[in-house]
Amino acid sequence: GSSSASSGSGSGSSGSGSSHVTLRLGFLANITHASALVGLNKGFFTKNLGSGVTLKTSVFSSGTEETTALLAGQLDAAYVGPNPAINAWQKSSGKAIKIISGAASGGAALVVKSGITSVSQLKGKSLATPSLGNTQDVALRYYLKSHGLTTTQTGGGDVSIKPIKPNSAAVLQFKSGQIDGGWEPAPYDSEMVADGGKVLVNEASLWPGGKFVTTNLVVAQSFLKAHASVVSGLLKGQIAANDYINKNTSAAETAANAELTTLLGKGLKSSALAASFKEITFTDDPIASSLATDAKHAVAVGLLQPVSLNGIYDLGPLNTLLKADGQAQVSP
Amino acid sequence: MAIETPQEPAAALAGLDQLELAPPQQAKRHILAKTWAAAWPKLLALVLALVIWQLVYLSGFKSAILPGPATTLTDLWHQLHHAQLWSAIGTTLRRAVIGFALALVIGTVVGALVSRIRPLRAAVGSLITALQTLPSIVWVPFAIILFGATTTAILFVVVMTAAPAIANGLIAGADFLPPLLLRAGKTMGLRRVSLYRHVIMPATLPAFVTGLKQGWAFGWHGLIAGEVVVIILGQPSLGVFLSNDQDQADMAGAISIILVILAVGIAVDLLFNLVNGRIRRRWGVADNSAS
Amino acid sequence: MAIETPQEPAAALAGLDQLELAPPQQAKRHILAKTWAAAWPKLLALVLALVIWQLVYLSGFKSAILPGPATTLTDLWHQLHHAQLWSAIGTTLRRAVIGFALALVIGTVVGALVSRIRPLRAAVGSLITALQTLPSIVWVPFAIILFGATTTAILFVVVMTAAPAIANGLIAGADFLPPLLLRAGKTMGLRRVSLYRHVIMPATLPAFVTGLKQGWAFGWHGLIAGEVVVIILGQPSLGVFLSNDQDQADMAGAISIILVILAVGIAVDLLFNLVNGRIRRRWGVADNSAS
Amino acid sequence: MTTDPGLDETRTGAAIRIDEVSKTFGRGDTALVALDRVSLSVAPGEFVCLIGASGCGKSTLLSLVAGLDAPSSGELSTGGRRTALMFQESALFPWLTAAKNVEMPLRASGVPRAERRERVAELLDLVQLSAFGDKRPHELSGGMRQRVALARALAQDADVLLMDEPFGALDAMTRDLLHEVLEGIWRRRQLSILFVTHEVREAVRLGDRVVLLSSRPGRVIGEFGVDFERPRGMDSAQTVGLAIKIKDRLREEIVRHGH
Amino acid sequence: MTTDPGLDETRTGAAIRIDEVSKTFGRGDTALVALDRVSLSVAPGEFVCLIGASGCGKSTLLSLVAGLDAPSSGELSTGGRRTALMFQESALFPWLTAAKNVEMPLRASGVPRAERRERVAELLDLVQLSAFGDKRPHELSGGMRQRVALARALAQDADVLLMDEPFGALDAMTRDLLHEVLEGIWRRRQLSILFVTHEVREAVRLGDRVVLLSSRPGRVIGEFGVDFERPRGMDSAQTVGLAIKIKDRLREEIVRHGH
Ligand SMILES: Nc1ncnc2c1ncn2[C@@H]1O[C@H](COP(=O)(O)OP(=O)(O)OP(=O)(O)O)[C@@H](O)[C@H]1O
Ligand SMILES: Nc1ncnc2c1ncn2[C@@H]1O[C@H](COP(=O)(O)OP(=O)(O)OP(=O)(O)O)[C@@H](O)[C@H]1O
Ligand SMILES: [Mg+2]
Ligand SMILES: [Mg+2]
Repeated sequence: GSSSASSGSGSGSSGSGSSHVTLRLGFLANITHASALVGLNKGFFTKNLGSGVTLKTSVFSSGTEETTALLAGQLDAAYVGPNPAINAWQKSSGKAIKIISGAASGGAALVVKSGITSVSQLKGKSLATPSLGNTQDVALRYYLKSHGLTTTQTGGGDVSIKPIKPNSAAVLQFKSGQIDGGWEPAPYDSEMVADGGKVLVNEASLWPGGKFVTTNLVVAQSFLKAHASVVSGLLKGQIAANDYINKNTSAAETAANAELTTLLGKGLKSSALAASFKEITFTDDPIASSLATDAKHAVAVGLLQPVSLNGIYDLGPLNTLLKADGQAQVSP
Repeated sequence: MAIETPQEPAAALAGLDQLELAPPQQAKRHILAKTWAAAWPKLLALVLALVIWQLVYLSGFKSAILPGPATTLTDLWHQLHHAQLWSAIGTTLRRAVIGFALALVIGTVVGALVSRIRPLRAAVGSLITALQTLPSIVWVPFAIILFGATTTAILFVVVMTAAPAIANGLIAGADFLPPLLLRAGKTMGLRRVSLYRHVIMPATLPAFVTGLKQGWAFGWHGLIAGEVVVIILGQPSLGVFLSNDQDQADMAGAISIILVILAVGIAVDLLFNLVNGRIRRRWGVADNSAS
Repeated sequence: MAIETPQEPAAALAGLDQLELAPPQQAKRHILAKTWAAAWPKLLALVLALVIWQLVYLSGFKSAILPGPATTLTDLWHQLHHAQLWSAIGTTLRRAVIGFALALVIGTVVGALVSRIRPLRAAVGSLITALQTLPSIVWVPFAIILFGATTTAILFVVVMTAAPAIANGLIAGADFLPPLLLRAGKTMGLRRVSLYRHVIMPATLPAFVTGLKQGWAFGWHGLIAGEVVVIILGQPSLGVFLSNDQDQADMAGAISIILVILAVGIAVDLLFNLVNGRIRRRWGVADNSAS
Repeated sequence: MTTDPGLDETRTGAAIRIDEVSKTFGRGDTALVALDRVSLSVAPGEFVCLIGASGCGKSTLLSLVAGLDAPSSGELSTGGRRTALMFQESALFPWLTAAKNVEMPLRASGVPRAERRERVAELLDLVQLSAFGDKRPHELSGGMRQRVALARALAQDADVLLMDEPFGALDAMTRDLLHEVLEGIWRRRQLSILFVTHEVREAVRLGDRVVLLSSRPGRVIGEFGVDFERPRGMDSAQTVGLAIKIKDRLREEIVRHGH
Repeated sequence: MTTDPGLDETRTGAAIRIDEVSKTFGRGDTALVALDRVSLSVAPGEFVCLIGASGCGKSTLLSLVAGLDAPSSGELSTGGRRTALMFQESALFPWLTAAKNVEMPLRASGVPRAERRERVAELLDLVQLSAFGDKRPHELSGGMRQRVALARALAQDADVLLMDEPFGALDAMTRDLLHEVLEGIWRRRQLSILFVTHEVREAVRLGDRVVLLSSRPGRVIGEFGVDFERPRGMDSAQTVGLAIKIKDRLREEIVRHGH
């Protein structure tokens, strides 16, 4: 842990004219947010933000709480999944946040009991997802729908979907035979495999190029307006972190786990750690198309009101930096 | 053995204790007034709460995330017109009642034993409070391991959270039993079970009812925690609704469910109050709350 | 105004009330015996629990998921040798104590007002119980909205879960206040605040302490729920440990943390028992629990 | 606080005025008339004893006078005088020691700590319980509790003292002693006392006047002035003589009432 | 249950035997010797009255005899007889009506319901409270509560009756009546009674023997046989005469003890 300033409750979003800015960054304590973990552990953020900025991190256990904090003005920037990002966008009618970068892609699979070998065998089975309307939940429902299997939000239909929290409870229920499988993110999918499950669908296989967004970096619009340079510093840190992860994977694993250990008191088991890093790709590309598709799917399965995502991205700062860095630019 | 009364002095004294009954008064006249007296503060509180809420909303405080009363109540109104919500309320209430009934039996037996058997008290007395501090999610994995994803698992969580509170209520009551009453019971030849039934139990009734109330509240913690994890097909429940709404950051929906839970809680408390009021009238402590 | 005593009869009567003191007895002799009396049932219970656990484990019941005592205690032993765990216990306990202290103040004030002001009681009395039934996770979003991901947010959750229980304890006590004592206080010229301070408060102390115990337990529910959601950097806490272990399906670890929470709960209950025992001795109800 | 032992000029008329007071408990079928148009007044500085059968409404009357309960009809007044009530049960606070119980009314009227301590010691001495100041009520005998309650009532420095069978649980000797104590205080403080007792000789021993109440519903059915000199003895011929007269009168009333 | 009113052959000797009994409350500095080597025995069918100053240990002695407390030293026995105790405070169960309070000992000894109802009605009638059977203790006056407690104690059908100031809160008339009632039952049931009172004339009125206890610590300091004929009057010359003798003796003791 290299960056925490617990002083004051920080209202950096207003800037309030002082030269000193506090940036309140939220993320989740899991490997899909490894960009944040490594960035903090290796000091990429503090270095790039400079001495004029105090970085204050808030760690949550679920994206919903992050959305809540963002909308309540308690966070300036946050690593969030696609769903919380869409939620925050929709709830504030496009006024609260902007996605300024991607962070991670991939890392989810449908794992089922070993006897099940085809989609059609799922009929009458019960499957877990992390929570109603989250990315995996939508993916599963849409996948079943496109294979002609019906589901309902209350667990009815051809396939019974049970949103089970926490994810570990789903693993436990799978292990003790209460459910037949689940569409779970890393490392829980690998844990279910370790408990005798088998990957029926790797989510990556459903997406063009095997890429779909798992983690975004969003900022509060007010903060972006007031402190563009700080946001740019944050992005620099994140690019550096992802770079580091991709170039020194095993060192990054160690760093991420070290950061998790400070946060949670105990890191991941090495098997889970390795599996997660293997499944997840860390990229600054927000894979905008997958977000739109994701939203469309959610609307299709009735878990989202139709929403226009026009303007949810502000990738200008990222592209400026990528260009300067000699990397490929990304498109919304 | 019949007891004979000396006749003369009794007759002379009869007038001494002659009961004079007042003419039956306008007995039921007050029923409307009473209902009104109980209702208006609640209504006033409700209106006040709504007004404050609306003012907060209008002030724009956290309005990106905090819905106003209009939005929320509309949401609630719509949900109330769906069979879904009613079915969820039904399911959750049924589980609450069954779980509570089980906890009642277990908590009462445990509380009775622990409060009366000294070594048992020393052994597990403190454990009961410690069990109460365990967050309800702790029980969920055990419930799943023991009972799978079944209603029984949910009930298990309810019992594990509610029973210690009920037992503790009983123990607390027994601790402050007036010793004179206990001695009176003993000189009458009441022993063990009959002493418990005829003296200790009724004497601790007030504390016991308080314990029941706490047990009910604790049970709900367990119930919702259980319902979120153990989802049973075709049985929508308030726990699932709440967690779904929270997951989707649907604050209006979540607050609607919270209001439903509060309404149930208030209804149950009114029920407890009926019992409590009855006990208080019996004990002659009904007029205490007046200043 | 001094009161003069008639001298002669008093002198004649002095012997009547002469206090005879017994020779100082072997006063402290019993301290070891007492400790032993308190300790052996606990030890026995512990040993019994371990033996049963081991037997269950040996029977192979769900042994894929349920660890045996050896595994678990080794895990616990290792954790106890890490500064991490101690720091987590420290953090969580500090939050518990601060949150509880806040809840104590708020709960007492609310309880005092609600128990004494009749319309207020009618208005929000039932709401207090209803608030208790709200699962602790309900408060988490509100905590985050109001306070962000801060310790204050966690404390908010603790207060919201603990305070209603404390208020309810006070209300329950006031409900069963012996009316004679209230009247005695009133004839003495005690009014409102002084009546509360000198009569109602001490008379309801037993119920109040019970309420505190329940509040403490409820507070832990809120505390763990809050700690799980709002993780504060550099402050490992029992809630985070517990949820992390559960997330990683590390049952041995989770049970270790549960044992730690139980140990804290037992320690705190023993503290409550000290207070309770003192009150009981004062009130002269100390010997009730003997059969 | 009137420390002047003389009559306060602003207070005219009776110290206690009870005017056609009725009290009914309950409603409807189970209603019970405890007092029926009772009228009685106690002059300032007067010592009035109240006698009546068990359950005739004496305690009820005292609690009406003390303002702890409202009459169903009629009027009561103590002309704004400070009123102390000693209950039939000792009504001590179980969580306080004997000394602290006696101290409570002093705290209520804001007497400073040092003076309080002194007064408490005096009062406990007065009721012969100096050695028991630090005992709690459950460690005292019935009679001791009653004496603590007496000390507590005296601690109130009231002008009007209402006493409900204050010496019922005391042995003859202690009772005799406390009669003298009470008489002394009554004289010095110019108290107005309404004193309930079942012991007719005690009423004659202490009272300026003895008032008889009929049994349920309570009504005033007779009054006896006691005009012989104080201090009187409980067993003196005069006392016993009047007591027998009063008893006869009571018996007569009861028999008539019963038919 | 011995329904035969005659003496049970298997029970020989005293109905109550108190042998060198001491009782100390507390320990160390605050220890208090309540009873000091008290010896006393009550023969089967005997009516013994106990008199002593306030706080001298009478209630303590009764609760030792009833087995509610253990003596610090010495021995007590009632030879396995059924013992009923009427407490100094009425000790009624506040959650039960008067009738149900009286019924409780009958339930405890398994009397069938129909008989219970009948017995309760009789007992309430005996204490003149037939009309108050369905009232709860807080709705009764002090004297009424005491009478309910008396009825409850009589409901126990015990062989040994321990009574702690049972008539302290009653007016003279009711008390006279209940004296007769108690005397009648005592005779018919051949009860052994240990009766605590502060009223010396009451002790003489009822007792076969009057035992005097010294003040703290309680010791037996005197005994008076009462051999004149029953029924005796409270105000009869014989009664008053012996009472004065006993009082003098008491006063003497106290003065000596006090120096
Ligand atoms: N709270 C109450 N509710 C109903 N009835 C009551 C209440 N208090 C008193 N009574 C009734 O009023 C009557 C008078 O009671 P009160 O206590 O005044 O009698 P008392 O004259 O003091 O008798 P005692 O000499 O036995 O103390 C009794 O019949 C009693 O039952
Ligand atoms: N539980 C107790 N703890 C300590 N001291 C006690 C306890 N019970 C009684 N005592 C003391 O024992 C002594 C005798 O008390 P007891 O009640 O037997 O007196 P008593 O003769 O019944 O007096 P009274 O006539 O006033 O009722 C008293 O000094 C009292 O303070
Ligand atoms: Mg009375
Ligand atoms: Mg006594």
